[in-house]
Amino acid sequence: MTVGELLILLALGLPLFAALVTFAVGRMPDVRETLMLVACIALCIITMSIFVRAGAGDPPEMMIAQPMAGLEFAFRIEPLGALFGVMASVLWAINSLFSIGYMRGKREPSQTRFYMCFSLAMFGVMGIAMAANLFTLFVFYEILTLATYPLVTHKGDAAARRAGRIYLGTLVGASVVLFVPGIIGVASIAGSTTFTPGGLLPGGTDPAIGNMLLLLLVFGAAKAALIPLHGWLPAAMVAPAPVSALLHAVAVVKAGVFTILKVSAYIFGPELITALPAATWVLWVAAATIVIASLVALSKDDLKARLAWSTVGQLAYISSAAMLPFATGLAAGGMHMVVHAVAKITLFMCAGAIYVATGVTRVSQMAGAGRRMPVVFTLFLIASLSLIGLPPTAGMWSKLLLVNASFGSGEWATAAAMIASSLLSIGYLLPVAFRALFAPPTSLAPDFVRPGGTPGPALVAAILTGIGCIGLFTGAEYIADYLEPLGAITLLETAP
Amino acid sequence: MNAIALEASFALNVALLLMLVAIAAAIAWTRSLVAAILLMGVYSLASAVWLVVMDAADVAFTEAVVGAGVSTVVLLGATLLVRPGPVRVDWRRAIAPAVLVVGVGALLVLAVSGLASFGDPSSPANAHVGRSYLVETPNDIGIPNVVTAVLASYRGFDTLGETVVIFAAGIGVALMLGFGPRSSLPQPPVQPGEHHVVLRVTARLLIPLIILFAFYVLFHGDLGAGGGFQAGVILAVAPILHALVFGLHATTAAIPAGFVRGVAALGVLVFAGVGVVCMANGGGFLDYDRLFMPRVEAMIPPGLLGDPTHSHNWGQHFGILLVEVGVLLTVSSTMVTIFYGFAGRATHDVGSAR
Amino acid sequence: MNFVVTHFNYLAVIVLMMTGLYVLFATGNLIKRMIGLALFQTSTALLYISLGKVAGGTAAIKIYPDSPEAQALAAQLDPAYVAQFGVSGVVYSNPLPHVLILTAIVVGVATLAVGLSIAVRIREAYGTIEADEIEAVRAREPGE
Amino acid sequence: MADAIHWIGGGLVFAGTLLTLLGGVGVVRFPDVYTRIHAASLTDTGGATLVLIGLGILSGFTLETLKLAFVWAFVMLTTPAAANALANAAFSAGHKPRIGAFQIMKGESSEGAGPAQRDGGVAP
Amino acid sequence: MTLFEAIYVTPPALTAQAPILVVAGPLIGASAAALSPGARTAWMVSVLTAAFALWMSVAVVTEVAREGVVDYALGGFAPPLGIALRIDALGATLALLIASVGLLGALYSGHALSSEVYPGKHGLFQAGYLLCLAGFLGLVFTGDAFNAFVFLEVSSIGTYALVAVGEARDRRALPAAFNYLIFGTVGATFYVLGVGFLYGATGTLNLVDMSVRLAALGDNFAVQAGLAFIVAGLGVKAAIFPLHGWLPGAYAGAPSLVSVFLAATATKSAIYLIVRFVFDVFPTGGFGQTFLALIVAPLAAAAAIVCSVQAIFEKEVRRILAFSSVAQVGFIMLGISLATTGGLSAGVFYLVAHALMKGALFMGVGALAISVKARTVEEFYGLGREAPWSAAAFAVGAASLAGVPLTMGFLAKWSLIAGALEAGALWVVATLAVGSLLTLVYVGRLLEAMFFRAPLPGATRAHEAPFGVLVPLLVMAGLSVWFGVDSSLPESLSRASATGLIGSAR
Repeated sequence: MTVGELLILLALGLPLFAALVTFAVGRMPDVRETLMLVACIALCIITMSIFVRAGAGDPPEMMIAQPMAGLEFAFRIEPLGALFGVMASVLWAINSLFSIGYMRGKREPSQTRFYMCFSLAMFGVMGIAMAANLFTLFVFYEILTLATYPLVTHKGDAAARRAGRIYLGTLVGASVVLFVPGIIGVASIAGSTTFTPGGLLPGGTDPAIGNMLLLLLVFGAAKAALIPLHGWLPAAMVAPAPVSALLHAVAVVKAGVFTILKVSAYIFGPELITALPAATWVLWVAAATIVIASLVALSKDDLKARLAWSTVGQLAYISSAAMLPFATGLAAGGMHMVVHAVAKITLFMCAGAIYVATGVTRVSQMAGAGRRMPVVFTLFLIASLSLIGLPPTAGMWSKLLLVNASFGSGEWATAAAMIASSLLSIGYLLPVAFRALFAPPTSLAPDFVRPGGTPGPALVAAILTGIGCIGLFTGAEYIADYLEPLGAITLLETAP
Repeated sequence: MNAIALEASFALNVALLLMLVAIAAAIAWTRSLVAAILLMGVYSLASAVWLVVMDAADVAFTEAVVGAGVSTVVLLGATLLVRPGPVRVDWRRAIAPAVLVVGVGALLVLAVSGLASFGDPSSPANAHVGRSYLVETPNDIGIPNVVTAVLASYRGFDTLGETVVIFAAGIGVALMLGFGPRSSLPQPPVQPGEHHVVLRVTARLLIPLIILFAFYVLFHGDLGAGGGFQAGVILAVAPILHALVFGLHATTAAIPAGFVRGVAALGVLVFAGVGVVCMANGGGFLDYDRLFMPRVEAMIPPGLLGDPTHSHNWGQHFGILLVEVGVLLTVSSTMVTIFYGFAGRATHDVGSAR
Repeated sequence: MNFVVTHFNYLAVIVLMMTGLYVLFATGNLIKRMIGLALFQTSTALLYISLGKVAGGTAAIKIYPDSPEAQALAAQLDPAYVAQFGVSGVVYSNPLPHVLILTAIVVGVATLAVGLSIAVRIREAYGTIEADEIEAVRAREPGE
Repeated sequence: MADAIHWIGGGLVFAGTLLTLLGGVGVVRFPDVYTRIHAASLTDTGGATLVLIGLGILSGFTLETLKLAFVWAFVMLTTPAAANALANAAFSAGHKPRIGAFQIMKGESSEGAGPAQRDGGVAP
Repeated sequence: MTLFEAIYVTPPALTAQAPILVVAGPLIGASAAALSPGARTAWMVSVLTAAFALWMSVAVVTEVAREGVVDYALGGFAPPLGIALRIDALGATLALLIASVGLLGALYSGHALSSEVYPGKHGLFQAGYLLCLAGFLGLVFTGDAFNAFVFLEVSSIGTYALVAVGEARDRRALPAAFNYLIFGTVGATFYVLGVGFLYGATGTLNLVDMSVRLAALGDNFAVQAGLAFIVAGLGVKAAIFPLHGWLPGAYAGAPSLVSVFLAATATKSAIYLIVRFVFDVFPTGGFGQTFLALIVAPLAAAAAIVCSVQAIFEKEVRRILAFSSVAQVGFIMLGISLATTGGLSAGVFYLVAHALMKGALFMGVGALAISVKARTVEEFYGLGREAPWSAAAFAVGAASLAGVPLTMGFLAKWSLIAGALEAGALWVVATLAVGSLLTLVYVGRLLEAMFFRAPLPGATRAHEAPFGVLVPLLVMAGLSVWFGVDSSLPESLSRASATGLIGSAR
């Protein structure tokens, strides 16, 4: 067994191991959580080494089984996947830290099942990141869906079960009715589903079929929450904050957009995307999604709901990036995926921290809360800036590249939508932090419901990601270069 | 097609068919179950006559024995058990079937328009395989009754299946009616039929004759109409008659139900066993030419069957006889099992003569 | 019209079969249904037999050409016909359908016996053999 | 000669069938069970006898004749016995004859009426 | 086929006779079982016979793999005079399937029967079971149209009684069995009618001979109506959509062993015969396939949708599974009616997959029903915790039914949709997609009930099924997974069947 295979097995095995351990020692919370953190750290190391190897040009590969001709169950790392893997594992580690604080702080029931599903979800994510073909990706994609279902329904009350039904119904339904036929269509045209640089489908594919397949696959990946398949995302807000963080930053939605990026880059390839009118249709849908989502977010008073809708918008950025015939779009999309992940997880952890500390969920009640917990709201401010795309945060670069790419490819509508939504996001994000931090002290400021305010681990986690938001501002160039193999053209040439 | 030959038989054929149609209409019409059942018996008898006109002697025999005999008895037994009222007729529920029937009938008429006309000797059905049976039988089998030859040798596998079907029916009836609370009959309070002196005398006289006749039919099978199946049913009549006259209790005492079931299984074993023996001697399944080992075959003096050129017919003869015996065993015992099942369910008064 | 004559047997058999089918589906009485079924099956047998009839033929039991009955039979037919369709001087009907129908009849009686035994058990379990009443009883049961 | 045999035999067969037909009419038309049984059984035996003799004459003296004789014996044995059983059953089921007066022992008049009535209801 | 050469050793003399032994073995075994004194003996006889049948059918499969088509003339008479067995790849595949399910069922019956059937009946019950086995095996092996009818009846008449025996557990088995008998017999009689017309038009009953003469015959009302009657008659047995009325009651009422065996084999063998007539007997591209495409395909599509919906609204677990069976038959027929190599092989593959998954599901229900008489979905609440192993096997079967990746069901749906895409039949793809979605809904209901719900208050606590029941159950479920990870064996078999049938164009 080569080193690469060993790495892959470890990357897959560690989350499973974590799940088993959690199940085994569920009785003893301390042991359970220590072991989980250990697994997280180890996973981070593994993914990073994979990242390095992939960058160095000998990507690990592994072939598990071949159920049918043209249907392999195999793994192969490429830059985007490696990046996704690192991002997911690191954020998972941080998120675990946060959730430990959160769950203990809120004394949530049945934490063992919670952590188990958490680890299983991470197993799914690792599989998605390293999948060598559409089939393998699909398998782990569904594992992820099923593993996160109990997390969404964690509360167990009627509302939670209803949300869970929407969640499962939308995701599974979309993948059965749209995604699977899409995969099979690809397989029956190309004879396999392997991700191949430059596009698996032959250039001469009949446009009609190409359009159909593209639409099937893009909308089949309902985790990307393009309108009209976005309904599950706000509904899933009933879940506790760490779950929301996982869903919206690390695992689920990112898996969706990641799938779309992979499909665009490795199944269709820039040329075919350029040729297909369906790409433009998707772009329009994405643009509409961006604007609509931002407007809705503006109208929401519940903080988590607001964040959720902003996520819908931000995901649409990445989806449209994947559809930009201009190959840099892919790089930009990959980069925005990471940046948004970091920023959004910070926001959610802040929201969770606020909730644990004060029990407040509505924006209108947070006026002046910043006096009591300045750190949290400062972090919130930083993350907001990153999301809006202002220096000195990483968001700036990714948005710049995105707008740039869409201009460069003459997609004015997309560009306009992005700019507009950035302005709108100023409107729905900044006031939260400002009102909390700089509002005059009033008697309305919420009190701590929990002695000691924010639990320590949660705070630490938030700080880490907050630093990440700024740190990526400097590291952006590196990421962009790392992702370069995706597109044919380098950053410098993209200037209009 | 030959005018003189056809007319007489054709007129008879038409008359009998019209008669059958009339009887069928009566069956559909009547409200009384018993009437319907007896009409079924009449229908079977009439169709048996028609079958004779159609040169299907064996089938006529079987139809008479089964349709008019066994079916009627079983139907009456069941009716006795369920004690139904008059059949209710509801016009609303009769419409859909009528439509269905008309549709299927139209399709059938369309279908028969594709068939050769009746009695045509050069029609595919009569020209191809059917004729070659007539031609080949003297060589391959060497018995006069071609129907028996085809039944027991050429298509012996079908007959094995048929035997198994009967066996399965026996199993089914035994599973349904052979067990449970009322399966064991109490001794009837009064000796049944003690005021039926005439019947008992007649029965004593008849039962041996019936058995004798059954074996006559069995052994006569390859010369004329008859064979294991008909013989089996006839043989089964003996115990049934005994039970009707002397009471089921006496009969089960003489021939226990378990024993009868065993015999049914035995019959299948005999039939299949013949096939296995043929395989053991290097032939195919049911290949009677290999029924005997070559050594035994060699011992048979040539010409013993009149025809020195086909000494292997010896094997055919014995094979056919043995499988017919197997059929006889299974059929007769299954018929008795069925009778036991229905009669055993009933209260004692079935035992008395009716 | 000629068709009606040449195919009279088939048409009559169709009428019989359809009568059986009608009886089977039109009544709710289980025993009457079994009667209809038996009628249907028997009539199907008649179709086969009609297929196997050969004009001027006799039962497929070998008789020597020089025996008196063979002579009597041959006397009614013209020699050319006998020569063409006869086997060694005698015209026989087709034995194959007879064999098939022997089997079919047996299957029919087997079905009849099993069906009636089930009907008896139904009577014992439900107290009726009318389909709609059974349905009524079932409708009252849990899990339906 | 052959013609004579043909005519005599045919005539006998025809007479037999006629007798059986009459029996059938009697079964439908006669008032009560006993007379119906009477008509059926008597004409059956008689008709069968005539038909069988006729057939025997037609077939000439061969093996067929022997078989026919056996059939005749069988009919002669069974039909009256069946008629007897039927009458017996009807009687024990309490059917009162409409024609001719004779006493029924008290107490036997009504037992197990059901099945016997069905037997009586057979005639269409 | 390497797998078989590896595991399989049979003296050549036996190999030569294997085809008939596959059929005759169970017949003899049935008589032996009927003769055997006690329940245990009968069970042993049943197991041994089934094992022998499986052994022989493996021999046949290897033979077919070597020679393509195996012919066996019975009674030493060459067809069309004599009856001949003719085993093509499809027949061999089904024989293998039926024999394996038969063996697992026989093993399973050891404990399962005792809770459902009065002990005194075991001997006869096993005999009936073996007769059904023999009937189905004969049905897929015979090369003679009328002989097929005989075996159809052998299996059916056994089945009616076996279903009715379920009245010990649930008296509704009786009317269900009666319905089944009526429908089944009408179907069989229609089949005989059809065969009669084909015989009247061709003068032969041997299928090969018949196909030759049909090709020469051209269009003829008798032939076409004959095929219509044959397909309609067999369609009753195969539970093709409007003719499926008998199925839910029968599956729901029968003893679990019988449900397992029927669900896995009965409809399948009927489908086999339909395929045999349409593609093998009738000239390729001729009336047969037109009939299939114009009449059967729409009905199958309707079944896939309508019956799935019925399953969703059904309360009883067994009836849910039964309705799903009808819907799945619709899927299979959709694949077959594409009349392309891809579609046909996909249909066959789906057929095998469905047999295995439904077998596992019904076995699972039976295993759970041993300890707790659970019937409705509510009564299944929480069984996942109380009987983990049975529930796990059930879940595997359900997953395969829903088409979860890495189960055989997924590959089946995959190849079916791929075949439809090849044939360019997009409406079939749409139907399959919607049908699968509906399937997910009721499967999800079952799994949620078993694993995510707490038992009803006052419900009897279930406990794990006995070992003798668990082993065949787990094997059956394991097969679904094994073939889901490495489908080379069923894939090659179904591929071979399809090429054999489409290729056998005369």
